[in-house]
Amino acid sequence: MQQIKRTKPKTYRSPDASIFYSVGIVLLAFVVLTFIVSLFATPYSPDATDAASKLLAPCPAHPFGTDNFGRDVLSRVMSASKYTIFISVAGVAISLILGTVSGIPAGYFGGLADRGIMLLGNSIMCFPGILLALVAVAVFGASVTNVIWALGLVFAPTFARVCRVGTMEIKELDYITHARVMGVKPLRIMTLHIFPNLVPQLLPATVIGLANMTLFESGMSYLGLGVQPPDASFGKMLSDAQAYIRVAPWLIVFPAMMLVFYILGLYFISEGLRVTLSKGGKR
Amino acid sequence: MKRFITRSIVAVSALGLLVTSLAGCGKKNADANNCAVVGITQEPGIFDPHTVVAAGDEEIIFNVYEGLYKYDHEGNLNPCLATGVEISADASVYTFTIRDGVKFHDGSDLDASDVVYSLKRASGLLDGQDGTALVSELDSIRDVTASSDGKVVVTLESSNSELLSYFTTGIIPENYDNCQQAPVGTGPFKFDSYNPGQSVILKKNENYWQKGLPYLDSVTFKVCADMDAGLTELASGSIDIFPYLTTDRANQLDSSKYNILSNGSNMVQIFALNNSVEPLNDVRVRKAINYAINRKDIISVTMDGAGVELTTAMSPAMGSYYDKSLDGTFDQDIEKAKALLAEAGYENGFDISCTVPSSYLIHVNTAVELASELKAVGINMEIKQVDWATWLDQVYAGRQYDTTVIALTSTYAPYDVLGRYKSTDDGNFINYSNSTVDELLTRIPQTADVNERTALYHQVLGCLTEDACSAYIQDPTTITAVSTRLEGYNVYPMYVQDMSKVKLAGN
Amino acid sequence: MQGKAGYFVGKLIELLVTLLLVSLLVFAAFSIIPGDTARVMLGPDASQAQVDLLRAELGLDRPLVIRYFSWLFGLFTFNPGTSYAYNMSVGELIAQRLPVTIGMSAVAMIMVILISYPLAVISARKPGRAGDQICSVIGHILFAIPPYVASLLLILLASSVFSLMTAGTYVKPSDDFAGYIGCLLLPSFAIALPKIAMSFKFLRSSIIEQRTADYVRTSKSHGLSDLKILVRHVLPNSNVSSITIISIILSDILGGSLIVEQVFNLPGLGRLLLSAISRRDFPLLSGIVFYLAFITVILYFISDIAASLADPRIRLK
Amino acid sequence: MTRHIHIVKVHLLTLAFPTGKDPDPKPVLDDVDFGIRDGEILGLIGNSGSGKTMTSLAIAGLLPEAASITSGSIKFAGKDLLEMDPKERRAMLGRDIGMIFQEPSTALDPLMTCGKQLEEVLTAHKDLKMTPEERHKAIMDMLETVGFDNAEELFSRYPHQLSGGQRQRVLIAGAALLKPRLLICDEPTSSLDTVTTVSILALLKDLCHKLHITILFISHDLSAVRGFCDRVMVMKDGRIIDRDTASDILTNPRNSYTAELLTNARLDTRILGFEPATVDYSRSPVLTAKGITAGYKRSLFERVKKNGGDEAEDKNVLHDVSLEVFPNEILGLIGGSGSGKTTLIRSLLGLLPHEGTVNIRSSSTGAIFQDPVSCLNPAHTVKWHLTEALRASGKKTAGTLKERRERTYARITGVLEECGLGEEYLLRRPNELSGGQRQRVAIAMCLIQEPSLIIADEPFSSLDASSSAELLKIMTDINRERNTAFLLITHNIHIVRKIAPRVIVMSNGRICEEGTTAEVLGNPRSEAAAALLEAERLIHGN
Repeated sequence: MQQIKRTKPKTYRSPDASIFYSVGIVLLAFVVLTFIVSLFATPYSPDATDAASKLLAPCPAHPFGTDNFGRDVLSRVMSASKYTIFISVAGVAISLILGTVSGIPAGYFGGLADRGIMLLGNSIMCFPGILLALVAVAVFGASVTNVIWALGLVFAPTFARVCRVGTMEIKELDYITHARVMGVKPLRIMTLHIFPNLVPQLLPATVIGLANMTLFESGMSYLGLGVQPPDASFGKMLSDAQAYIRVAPWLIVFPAMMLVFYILGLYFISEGLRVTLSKGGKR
Repeated sequence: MKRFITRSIVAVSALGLLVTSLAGCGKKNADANNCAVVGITQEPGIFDPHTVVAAGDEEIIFNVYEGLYKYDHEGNLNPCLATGVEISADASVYTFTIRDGVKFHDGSDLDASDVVYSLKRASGLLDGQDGTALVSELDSIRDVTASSDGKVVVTLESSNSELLSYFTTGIIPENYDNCQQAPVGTGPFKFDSYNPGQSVILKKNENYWQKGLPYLDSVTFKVCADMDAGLTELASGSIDIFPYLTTDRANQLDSSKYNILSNGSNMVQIFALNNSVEPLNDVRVRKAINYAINRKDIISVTMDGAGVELTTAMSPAMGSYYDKSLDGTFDQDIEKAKALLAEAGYENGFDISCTVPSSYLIHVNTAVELASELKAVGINMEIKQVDWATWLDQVYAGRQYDTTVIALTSTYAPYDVLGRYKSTDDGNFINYSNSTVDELLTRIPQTADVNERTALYHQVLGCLTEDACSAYIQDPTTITAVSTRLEGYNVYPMYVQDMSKVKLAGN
Repeated sequence: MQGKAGYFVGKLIELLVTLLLVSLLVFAAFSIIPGDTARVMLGPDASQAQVDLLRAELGLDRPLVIRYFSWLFGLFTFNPGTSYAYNMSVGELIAQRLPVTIGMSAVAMIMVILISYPLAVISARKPGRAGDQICSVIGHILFAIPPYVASLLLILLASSVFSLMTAGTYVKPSDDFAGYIGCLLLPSFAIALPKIAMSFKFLRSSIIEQRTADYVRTSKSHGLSDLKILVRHVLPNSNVSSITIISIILSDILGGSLIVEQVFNLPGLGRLLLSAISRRDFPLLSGIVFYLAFITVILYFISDIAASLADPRIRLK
Repeated sequence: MTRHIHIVKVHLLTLAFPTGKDPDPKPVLDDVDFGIRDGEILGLIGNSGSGKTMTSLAIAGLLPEAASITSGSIKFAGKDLLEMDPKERRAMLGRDIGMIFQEPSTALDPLMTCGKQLEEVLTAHKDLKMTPEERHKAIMDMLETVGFDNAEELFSRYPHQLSGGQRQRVLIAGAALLKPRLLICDEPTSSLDTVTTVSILALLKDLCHKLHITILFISHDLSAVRGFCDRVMVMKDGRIIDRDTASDILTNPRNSYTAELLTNARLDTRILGFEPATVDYSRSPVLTAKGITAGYKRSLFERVKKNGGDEAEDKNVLHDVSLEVFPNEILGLIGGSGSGKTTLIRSLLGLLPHEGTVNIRSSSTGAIFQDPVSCLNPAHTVKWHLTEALRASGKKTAGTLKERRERTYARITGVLEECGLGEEYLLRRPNELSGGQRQRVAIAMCLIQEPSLIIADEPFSSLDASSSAELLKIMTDINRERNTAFLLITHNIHIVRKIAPRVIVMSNGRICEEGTTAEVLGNPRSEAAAALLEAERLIHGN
């Protein structure tokens, strides 16, 4: 006698982590594959100039066109992926190390040490990155290394914050109390007991850090402080290309595409991680 | 929800505002009547005609101050505040006749005492000065006096036949010492205001001694961060004149709105080789580098072909002082370069670095092209970008570098161009040392005869080429975009903007 | 009340120490990097004698430490010094540039809020629907575009598609306020774009999270409408958690404006900063850095205060 | 209006969560069919996942969006709720149907004062057309009804300034404000301590009688419905499998599942066989604490912030507490929440700065904590935990690396087995273990350090009855076989009565009573002890 009633038919559930992963991995794989291939071979030498064939639009010989030096953009994009990936990974590694080494003790011990470390972090965050890059150039000489150091230092406070807040939460949990009762030394507590539990929070931060570093590096390139010519990173290629935006848009399109792929890939993976980890936490 | 709706409304209206105001933006400077806006890339800072050294300052104050003599856009040195000069036979006494009827911007009349004061000030002879010349080239002046018939007599320490071109130094009112804050000169435009980092505004000098000039009521020199920023401003119509463009950028402009003028700049772009570091201290290596590079390609890449190839330290724009016989000495010859390197013991090449100022894109690009070309002969050149201050400190003053790329600017005085190759000169940052050249350069100012001097200059150039003291690349063409709404603009082969003859098109 | 005052004083001391540390860092950086102020001012063609003359005139021959302390002393007497390069008071120079930087940041911030907030609310109401997904993906792409590339594309778009000219036209607020805001809109938009994405992402997930909170269920059981729950409970709560992110975005925007004004050729603090660095103008540079640090620290300070005002728990925790 | 015997009639209700992948999943509610009589208190009992919460949400109309009712009907006072317009249904909420939930700590908006939130109930129903004064009056009346003496003060308080019991009262006030005919209570007491639970239940019963509110009472604990509900239904897997009057179900369960639930609820029947070791009180104590005075030391910053806040903060402070634990002894420590038990433990363990002396004879003291979720490090395996504990004990053994490794392995598996876990658990991570198993690993971690004293802070409070029983058995076994002393903090008087020879009662940061268990629990002298016993009696009926 009763009609079957459906309250709001709805088939959607919050997106699966696997969707994020697959999109992210496809995008990232594209960039990483380019990078791996570039280690062995590029169609042309990425630095070889050829005044005769400058600013060629994409054609069979140069699928991505050539730049104002007559260099093959495809080859340059490939070799740029190397620098972009290397710089972002190494930079994140440095800031991750600096951040955890300062953030965890700050959160664990609190008090004056915490104040001091956070003060230093805030000061660095207020300090213009460009000036820092200049200092790095002066101290380490003009090379990729100085870019990495500068980036590592600029981003370290972000990681320190994540670590500090996470540590402050975790140290109140019973298992840390238990470890203290058992007589485990603070250093061991911080490294073996707390750090592994920060990983879920650090992972997305790391992925976002990779993306942010890439952007920051390109900003530095724009001011001539990033990768030194004739080497290229995506950011540098973009800043070099801006003068030709009207006559040779391919100079901007392809590096921008790769940059967007790289960052988008990273973001999707971080999103997937977030979903996975938040589910894991609830279980 | 009410809040949300309000916010949406604000958002939409903001968007509307965006569109309408953008439309308004473009019109701002275009209808400015009888005014012109010139884009400059160097921040001005010094307006004192005697302490000014940076080229960027000079391009503005050229319109404010005038000297006894003045260059025109063809490089001719013409009488200006002087009507003529008599030079003694040994070239140690210069006697100038001062022009009548010239008024300073503050209304006072120009007379000999003003000239004496100005020249003394420039050469450091005023009471209270320690004798160091503000204009270092005028250091050799021993005394300046006004003769009874209103002429000005300049006596030199020693004979110097090359000094006339430095009497372009600006003349200021007697005992006036506030040129930095409130410049007062006799030029076609009066100084109006300076907004650091933004603009310098000049106003018409109604009492200019050349009747009918200038045409414009005011000129604004607007600071642009770099060439590309200037280009964007040109494209958006907010500046009328923008010099120092490259051809490929100039080509992006709408030709109905802008005329593109090009002219030799009388600059010498040099691939400077530090003569005192290994392996560049070997003349064979330097020659090899000269043979290895392709100047035409460099010009093509950096200036889109708009440049004159150079093989020696002087631009052909210098006329007779330039030695045509040296043309083609270093045409690209890879085999010869390799042979020379092998002879010097570097058959497998070597590693050097090139320190370039990051603010000059043309030099950075030149270095990139050079690095690519040098690779062909086995020389591995690493490029290091440094900022301008570091470059000046480390490379120019400190001379701590292997190679660098820079452009040497000069006035039309040939001595200006070549003086730096004296081994003791402050500007000899390439550490070049050749006793013959030193001797020649000492002799030149003492030689009164022009032809003789020219021959000596040719000898110097010959030595420089023979020693391959560095690799000279090009005299980059100055490409200037001028709005079609203006006419009468002349490109100078110097770092100046002469606005006196510019007027609105059709007037 | 005494407690509040103590809190402020504590924060203020923290602020001062941070600023001091920043100026010390700038000073240290300056003693490391090569370059001579006088030489930069005079250019390569000046003789060494001229350079030395200028150095003495500017007081550059004194040791750096003494120069630092005299600068610091000047600061305490509210005199940030005179710029070497511009021969003008640093305070005046900064004041001239402030309208651009502050205006651009403010307009960008308003854009971030005006655009991301409604989008986040709409997206979060039906998470996972097509509209939400599209917003999220576009957000991610926007995030991936560096601001200066966005600026270039915007300039290109504005000039070629809409044939509007924007770059380089700066109108002083005192001359024409509407024009001033107008010329800041496009550059502000370029800075705002990635931040819109960031704030959208954050607000959206925060709203979604708050919507599942227990008190929402309580309010539903009290018979409140969805809209009322959204406006009275969900949004205020997600605002509280957004205060920190907003302050981070604001300081990011401030930093971003320094680069974007370069592309748009606007006379803001960023160009002054770069010029101070490249001219080795210590009083000017430390003045600007000090000022920017001050703003940043103040922003965090304000966000702390705002958070404590908005969230009763913070006051008493 | 006609009176209906059944105020709510749920007829053959079937509910599922269809997804894109699985459009026809196993129903969460399967032909649920029951009625709620006007004026009664109906208990709905079941384990988590049995569908009892979904049933209540379906009646209230607050189902998650993904849920879909595939068949059946729900009638409220004769009207079919499922046929109704959503707006109409929403209008019923708060007015005809009130609801309170399990977790009072999060059920109130932290940014809004209690009074404002209560006022929203009145403003949400626009047709009431009450003036602000009328609204205020109504709220004050209701706050007094739910037992607040200081209603005016409470009106302007924020939720975080209230205790759990107070918050639950505010929520009840909100739900009962418009005197709804039906009040759905979804586990309203499960996160409250026994004393508070008793008072909340009394309040609900009072509301039922005074305001004539029908109550649907949902709980996972059968014993909680004793003396409270009129009728009880038992749910399992989305079906109602048993229904009867409360007294019948509790005394004479007909269904085997109900019987099982009932046994689980009564922990005491299982622990009868557990024998603690005999204690020799003449031996010197393993732990001596004298004159412990402690408070949470706050940073300057916090103290500054606290000024002008509420003074209740200073409650968690110990005043001059002295105690001794003898070898082999299981010493019970009982007290209501906020009595200072946890602060005492933390002081004894040296985790808090305190005055007075703590003298622990043996070098190692083990500790087990309340929360089975956070007691183990989620990043590591069971094996790692035990190895780490062994390492931390500092007992080094000689031999080659291999020998030591084997010895370690033997010891780890040994203690693990002692705690009732096999070798297969070694490589599991905490999220693969149940709460009881995790607490057992925590005990194993203590054991491997061979302590003479283990301090256990409310280890049972979050465990179900059978897990608690197993844990207790392990503890008594350890106590007997290893002669390990226990200091057992709990609010469960049953357990103390069965296994602890001696007991200490705490209240307001002081020890208010101390003596043998029989003495203290048989004839309490202090008020605190008496209150604890009374609450226990009311709930569990001993």
